[in-house]
Amino acid sequence: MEFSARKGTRHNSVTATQIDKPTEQLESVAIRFAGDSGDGMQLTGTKFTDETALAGNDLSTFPDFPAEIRAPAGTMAGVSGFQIHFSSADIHTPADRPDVLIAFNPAALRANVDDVRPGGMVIINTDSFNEKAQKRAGYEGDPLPELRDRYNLVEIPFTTLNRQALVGLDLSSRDIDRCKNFFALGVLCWLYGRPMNATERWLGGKFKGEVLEGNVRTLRAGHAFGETTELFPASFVVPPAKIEPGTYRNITGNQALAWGLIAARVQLDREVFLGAYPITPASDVLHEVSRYRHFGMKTFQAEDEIAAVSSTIGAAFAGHLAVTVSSGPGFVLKQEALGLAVMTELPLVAINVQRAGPSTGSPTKTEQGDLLAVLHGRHSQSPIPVIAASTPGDCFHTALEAFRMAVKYMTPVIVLSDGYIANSSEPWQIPDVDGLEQSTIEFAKPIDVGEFQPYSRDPETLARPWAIPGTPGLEHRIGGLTKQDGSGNVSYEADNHAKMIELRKQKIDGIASSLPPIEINGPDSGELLVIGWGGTKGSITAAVEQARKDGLDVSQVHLRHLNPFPNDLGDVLKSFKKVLLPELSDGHLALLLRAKYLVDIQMLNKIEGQPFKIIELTDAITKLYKA
Amino acid sequence: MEFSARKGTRHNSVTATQIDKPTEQLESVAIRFAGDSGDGMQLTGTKFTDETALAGNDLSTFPDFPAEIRAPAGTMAGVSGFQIHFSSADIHTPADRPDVLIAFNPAALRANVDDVRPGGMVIINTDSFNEKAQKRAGYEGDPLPELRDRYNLVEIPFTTLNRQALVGLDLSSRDIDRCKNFFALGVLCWLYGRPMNATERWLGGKFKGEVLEGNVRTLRAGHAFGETTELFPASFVVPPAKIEPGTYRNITGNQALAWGLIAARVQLDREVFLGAYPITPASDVLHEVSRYRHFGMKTFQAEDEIAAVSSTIGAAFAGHLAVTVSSGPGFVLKQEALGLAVMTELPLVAINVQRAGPSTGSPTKTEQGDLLAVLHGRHSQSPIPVIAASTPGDCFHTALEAFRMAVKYMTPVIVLSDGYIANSSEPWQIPDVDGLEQSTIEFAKPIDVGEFQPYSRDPETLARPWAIPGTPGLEHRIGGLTKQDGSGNVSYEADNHAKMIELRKQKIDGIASSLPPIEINGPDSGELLVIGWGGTKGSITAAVEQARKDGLDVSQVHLRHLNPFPNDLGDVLKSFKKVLLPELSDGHLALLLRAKYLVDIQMLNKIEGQPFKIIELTDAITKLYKA
Amino acid sequence: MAAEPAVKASRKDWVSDQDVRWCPGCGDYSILANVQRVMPELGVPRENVVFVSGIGCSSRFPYYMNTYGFHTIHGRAPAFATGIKASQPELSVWIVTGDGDGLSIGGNHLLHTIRRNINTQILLFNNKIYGLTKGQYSPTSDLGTKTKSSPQGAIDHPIDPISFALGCGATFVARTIDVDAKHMQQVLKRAHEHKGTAFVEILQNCPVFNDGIWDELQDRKTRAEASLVLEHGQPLVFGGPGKRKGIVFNDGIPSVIDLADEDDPIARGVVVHDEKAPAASYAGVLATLQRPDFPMPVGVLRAVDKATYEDELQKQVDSAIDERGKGDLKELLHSGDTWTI
Amino acid sequence: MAAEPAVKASRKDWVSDQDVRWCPGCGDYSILANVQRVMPELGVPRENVVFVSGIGCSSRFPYYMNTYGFHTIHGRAPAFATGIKASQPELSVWIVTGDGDGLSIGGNHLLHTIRRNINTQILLFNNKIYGLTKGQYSPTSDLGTKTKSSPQGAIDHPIDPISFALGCGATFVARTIDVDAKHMQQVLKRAHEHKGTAFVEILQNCPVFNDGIWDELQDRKTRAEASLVLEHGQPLVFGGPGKRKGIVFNDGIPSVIDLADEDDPIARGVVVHDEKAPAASYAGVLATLQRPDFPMPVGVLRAVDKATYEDELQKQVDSAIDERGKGDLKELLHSGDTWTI
Ligand SMILES: Cc1ncc(C[n+]2csc(CCOP(=O)(O)OP(=O)(O)O)c2C)c(N)n1
Ligand SMILES: Cc1ncc(C[n+]2csc(CCOP(=O)(O)OP(=O)(O)O)c2C)c(N)n1
Ligand code: SF4
Ligand code: SF4
Ligand SMILES: [Mg+2]
Ligand SMILES: [Mg+2]
Repeated sequence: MEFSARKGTRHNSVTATQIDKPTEQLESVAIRFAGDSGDGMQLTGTKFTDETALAGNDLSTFPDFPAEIRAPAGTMAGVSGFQIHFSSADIHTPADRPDVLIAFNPAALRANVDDVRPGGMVIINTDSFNEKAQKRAGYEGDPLPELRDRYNLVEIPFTTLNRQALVGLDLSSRDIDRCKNFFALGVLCWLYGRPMNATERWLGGKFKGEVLEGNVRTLRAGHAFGETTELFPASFVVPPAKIEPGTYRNITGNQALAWGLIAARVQLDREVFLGAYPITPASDVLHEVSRYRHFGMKTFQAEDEIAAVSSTIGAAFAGHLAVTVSSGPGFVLKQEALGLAVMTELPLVAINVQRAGPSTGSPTKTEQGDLLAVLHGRHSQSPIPVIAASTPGDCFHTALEAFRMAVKYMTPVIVLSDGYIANSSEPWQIPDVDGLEQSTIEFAKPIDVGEFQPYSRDPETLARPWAIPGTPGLEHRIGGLTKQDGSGNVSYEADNHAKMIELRKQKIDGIASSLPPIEINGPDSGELLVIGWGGTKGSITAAVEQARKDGLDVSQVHLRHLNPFPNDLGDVLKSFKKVLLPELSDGHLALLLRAKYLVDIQMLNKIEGQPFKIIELTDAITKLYKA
Repeated sequence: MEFSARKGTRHNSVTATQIDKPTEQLESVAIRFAGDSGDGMQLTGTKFTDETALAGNDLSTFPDFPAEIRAPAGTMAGVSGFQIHFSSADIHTPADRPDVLIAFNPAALRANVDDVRPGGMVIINTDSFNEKAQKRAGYEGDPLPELRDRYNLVEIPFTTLNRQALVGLDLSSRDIDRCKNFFALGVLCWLYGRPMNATERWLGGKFKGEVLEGNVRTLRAGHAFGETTELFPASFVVPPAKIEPGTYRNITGNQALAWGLIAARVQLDREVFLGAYPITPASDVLHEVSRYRHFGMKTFQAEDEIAAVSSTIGAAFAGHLAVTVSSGPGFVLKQEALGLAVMTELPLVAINVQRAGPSTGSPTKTEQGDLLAVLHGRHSQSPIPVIAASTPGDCFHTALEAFRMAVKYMTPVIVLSDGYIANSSEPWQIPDVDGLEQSTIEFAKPIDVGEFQPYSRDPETLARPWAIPGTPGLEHRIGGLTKQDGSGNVSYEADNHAKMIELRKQKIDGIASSLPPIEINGPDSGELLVIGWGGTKGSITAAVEQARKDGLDVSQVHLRHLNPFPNDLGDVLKSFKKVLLPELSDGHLALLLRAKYLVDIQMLNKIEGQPFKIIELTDAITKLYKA
Repeated sequence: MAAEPAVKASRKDWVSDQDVRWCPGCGDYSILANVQRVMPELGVPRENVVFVSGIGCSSRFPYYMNTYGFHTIHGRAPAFATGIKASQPELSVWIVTGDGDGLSIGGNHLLHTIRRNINTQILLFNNKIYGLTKGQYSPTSDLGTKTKSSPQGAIDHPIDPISFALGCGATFVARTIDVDAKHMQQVLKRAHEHKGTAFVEILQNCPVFNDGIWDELQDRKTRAEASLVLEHGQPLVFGGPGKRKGIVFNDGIPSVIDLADEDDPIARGVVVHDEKAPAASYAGVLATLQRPDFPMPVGVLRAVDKATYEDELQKQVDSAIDERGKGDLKELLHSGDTWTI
Repeated sequence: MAAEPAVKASRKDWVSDQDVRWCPGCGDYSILANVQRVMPELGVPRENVVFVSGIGCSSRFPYYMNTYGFHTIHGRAPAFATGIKASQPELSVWIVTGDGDGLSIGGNHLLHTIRRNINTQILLFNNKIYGLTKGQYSPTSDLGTKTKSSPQGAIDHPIDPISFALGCGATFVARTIDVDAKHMQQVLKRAHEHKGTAFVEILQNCPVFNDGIWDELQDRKTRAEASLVLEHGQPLVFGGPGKRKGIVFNDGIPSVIDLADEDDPIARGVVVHDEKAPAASYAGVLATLQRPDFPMPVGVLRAVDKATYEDELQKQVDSAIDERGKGDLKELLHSGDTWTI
């Protein structure tokens, strides 16, 4: 093999700078890594992301897993993908179409190649392209000849090269083959001038001995291969982005949610109790939080979602910052208990990381289909505030805000995230901890004489007191039966019933007065408003900015507070001739806005388990604009 | 005692006709029976109702129980009430205010007397009016003097009179005192010229020996007392109503639901499986159905609501007419499983007999608060047809229609009832069984060769085949993961995902084309439309007819199909200048109509655990009309 | 008698101002009275006591206790209690549930609370019926029980709460009866002393919907033969003078032998009661003693030590702090790879 | 060996056309193969067989069986199966569940299905982990198990599936292991033969998230000492030649005695296995035999007869028809008081 000699002789002397080849400057690149579930694509993608972040680009990623369970090796069902988009300019999405695809086997190729921008680069692992594998993937015959015409097809025997790089190591051949993704990572790092220090540091922390040596060696070998092979005539440079000054890190939505809960624990100075039952894609929040017992984060893996939320309400009653997290099917099971939290007016946070349904659906895919369920899924009138996070980093602030709101208004608060932002990552400007508001919770004080009134209210917020067990003089009983105003005793009286319903509604509606004015991206009034919520923010922002570049008078509002709506929302909506609302659902927010404001909102609904492509949005904007 | 002698001598010779006293004719009367939970008020009311029905009046009843558990005797919390309204004209409600109140103790008086029409008759059991009992009821001092001014207060020592009537019987004094409600019933029967045959027949079927003798004797004694006492100068006649010819019976909503399920079993010729977990006010459906095993009605009292609905889906898969019944808190627990029924497109009926919430709320009170929850309470897009029953008798037809729809379209169907129609009764014209459509279910046929396609569809209804275990050649697997169109295999493909969501939506929306045109009570267009749904039909009809009598141009539509809406609904709404929508909720249907048709529907929301009073509706109609 | 007034006085402190809403003659009254009598003797201040319940007649209990109380939703009380204990492990938390609430809809939470050994007392009022919803059969109802929902008789084999709890790994299991005030108070005290989940089945009469189911055990005439009063270290003897009987085990299968009044039961092979038997096996055999073939064991069947969930949770918090120091938010946010622009 | 081809040929009939999606080396493969091998021998036509499962790796099972199959929702499979059996009692219904699906979220349905004695086979694949959701500890995980959700080790005391099932009143309880094809097939046949709920715990290795937990029982070297193979009528002996040991019970508490190879175990007091022991007590004691102090019993622990729910339900239908005649709708609607206008 001609490759082996070169690599064999050079792999110890590789550095992070290129010497022999020209570089070409690009504004942005999108790369998709694709392979079998066992090929380590998520890890490869993540490491490339870390290096890219450190190189100062703006970036956005999108991992796209197969179903939760391992599919047979080499089948379409088992393909795992990770896309990263990085740029010297501001970007908002992982890009509609990748410029580069790395396909580790025929199934990965077949599942992804049509997404690649025409003329883009397609890198394949030739070692995995044999007749049997092609058949497994569903190809009839050799797909490569045809692809050579459409794409810049780069054929690299990753498996062979990796084996050669690791000759002499005391590793099983299985362990050796497992390293091949790092060879590919090395190649990519060379191609885009990424440093590899972070990856090597990470490897050093993760592995020891021969395994460490193997991974590092193949990573460097890949880099060297890139530099020397004739397959790549040049390398590329994507200059750092002009980003607001600050300290940044990569973060996924789930990690940010977990850290937001930790921030609540610190900023509100009270221990956190997280009761949860594992479910895709929410489990990682439980995993992440359970690593931080030294912060006073208590996690409880309950026997089911009902126990998860019930324990959470119990913890809230006992005075903890209590939170529960789940995804659609699990969230729905919590609704009865959440009704009790409404009746007993206890503060807690319930997070729903939405996934594609209905029923078990497509658990690893994304959707925004649970908005109506979280708002209206409890029997009777049972209002709960809802806040939706819009980007991975925003999850941090959303979790923190939710807890502040819960405690201030003595109410459960629902946080919506989704599978897309849960697993995607973006560079996140680390907030200045000293600048975060620090507050202390005011529990009801012990009393010596007189009857304690658990349903007395703060005249401004209408919150009732948080009176926790262990406090002398405040002994009282709460429950799900209709409560007497003030005393909280059981009451069956008609007027009181109506009054309590009304009071609870007023309390939640009253939160609107504490919300900031709506931020409008673009002019305050005009031809077309694109309004959205949740994880579609990146795509919508990109599309709106594109449309404005194309000369259209388009503004954008991205709603964060879905219950109550901000007080100025009606006016904002009515300031535009047309309103477009793209949702990854059959139009949940649209229903609410149309009902409340009687505005003829146009819906752009997509329910494919996938986020919006920018082009889908720009097309819809243009069409509606010109209609 | 002056009473004893008379009764003692006459009680064996009582007949059903009055001889000595004048009679006065009335168009309609509303009577409320009220006493302690143990006083037998529900039974007394029911028996009076039966006699009234047999006397040919139109009637409507409203039982109003205390909380589910026995309260201490003599307290306000323990008061149980039963109101009956009967008339020689068409009536639609149990009346806003009773003309007559029978109060068995001070608490019953205090809880009810203010509802009585000014100048109405208030009959009390003087034996229970002592200082202690008045205190228990919360009266400070003797309430009677003041009441004598406001009402026609009739003071009768029921306990004493009953004891005297039963002297000589070999019954414990406790058993004797238990009969006193029948003394009162006898009095009332005399007062309104009701025969007592049905009651005596019923007693004969229920009791034996001394107990039977005691009840019959006191009933007749009460009747004789009425005839002879000077407390009643005259008796009243409410002539029979002009009612559509036919055979009638009394029926409550829950009984009618149960019978509707039995009718489905007979008319569709397939056994019924009812999986349920007891809950107020839905349990009586389970109780009633479980009495009819000889029809092939199988009931399963599950361990919880989740098992109830899951077993129901299992039974549907296995080819039974499967149904589950619950109330709000229990229904909510079923949502995850109902999502699976949507995904697997299996036919079943899920009944929600709504009660007042939120949370445990006021379980014996009524509300229409679950509409949004049954429609939107499942995660993701998970459409299920919803049919709402509007009167007790209508529950029969609704249950039957729901099953026909479920089987025709292969879909779960939700039926909404509420605590008010569940327990109220009305004279119900017994349907002609021979006139009910008889149909046979078409299950998928055995096949010898070829692949069975469980997700192939009927081109017209879009229903998939119902292929039940036991059929050779149709072996197939279903489940909650996203299905491939046609084959039903698991699929993670984006386009297919969207297609299946769309197909299910089209299937449900397509049901609208099979619905009859909307019936409008009144002109087709005009000034004001009052639209409603569910158990408010009686009150709204009464109010609209009242308003028309008062000269207002008001029409009425009462919606039965809440998903999908009838195709002509938008046109109907837009044919009126104003639309009023009274709901016992914070405006669930209003939200849906406003969103879909962008019509500025005016809401009249009442959430007191009580049905609308006619006057509340006429006031709102007049106000909106003149606005 | 002499001490009565003092006890009574302090009992009052535990009585709330709410009207008690059970039917006349309901066994729940006597359970309430006994709990209220025992509480002052436990030495826990009222503010540190929480009663948590589900839904049912029995679950009304918290309203009548002048302590913290949470009347939650049907079947889930143990899960609420778990959250309370995880947050404030030092509270004395009592769970009140019924045979429907605890064993029908709530079976799963009972199972997991018991196996986690959450340090709470679980009082399961067993009236073999759903009282609150007006008399459907329950998971403990006898075969053939006719109720509104089983007009032809119940066909579900009943579950035995004690066997179930033992199958879930219960560390403390006891049985007592509504009418026996002294016995109940003893058992309640023992339950309170136990560190871990103390599961107590309280046999309770529902005069309205299931009257008389426990008569044999209440009736003076039949009581001695129908019940087996357990005492640690004492042989399993019952029946009373002239009808004395004992329980022997043969390869795990229990049987009854007749004893003369003068017999030494131990010499005759009668099993000696051992609450602390290391394996659940012994208590498991005891639990299978059921009417009519055997007397019904009352008292403490099992009381063994095991770590509680909330203690272990707190230990993890403490050891994490020991090892890693108290968490610092700024440090966390800046951990791993960061870059500054 | 001679019979192999014939069996293999018919096994294929039970293999569906779906790609099997488990990780390489997963114990589920061998369970699937054994079930597919046993099915042709049971004499039930494919169309009369239904596999019902919840959610989990294990619960993928129905997709691979060429029968009717229902992959339902998490934890509820037994309730779905109940509806199926109530409707068509003659179907052969197999429930496949995992330690998470069956014992965590689904514990309540397992309890009630078992106590009702619904005539189904419940196969619980116990890998002591949540496989599908990528490796959190489960209710059967050992104390201290470190997983993503228990980075400092699990603190919940594990539940023993067999003890739990017995506590619920199970009429048939057995245990087998993924790697022992012959044993598993025997147990599966016995489960099928049993009329009532047949609860089978299948020890299963998850090489990805919990590798090696059952090694002791699989390993040739340790197997004889680590497991106790149950056979009806045979003494509880294990360990193999030279290391022969037996189990004795003392007042319900089991212990191990050493046996010389020539000893008569029964004479030495070793308990003789009796599947049909009338009280659950005997099997309950057996179930407490746990590693490392005891060998793990494999085989059928209990197999006794009791009425099944669906039979009794059908009997009520039949007897109602006998007594009252087949229901007539017109008659029903006109029953009681009616009046004609
Ligand atoms: C989710 C839900 N389902 C059903 C009910 C109705 N319900 C209330 S109490 C009860 C049974 C109570 O039985 P048990 O626990 O034995 O209590 P008891 O009344 O006998 O003391 C039922 C079915 C409910 N409140 N909530
Ligand atoms: C309502 C709901 N909650 C949570 C989940 C996520 N979930 C799927 S499988 C599973 C655990 C499976 O564990 P086990 O039954 O042991 O199966 P295994 O994968 O180990 O075979 C969980 C928590 C879900 N699908 N539905
Ligand atoms: S129904 Fe039974 S358990 Fe409930 S309060 Fe009445 S007597 Fe007690
Ligand atoms: S995760 Fe474990 S149990 Fe699941 S398929 Fe893989 S090896 Fe099997
Ligand atoms: Mg009970
Ligand atoms: Mg498992």
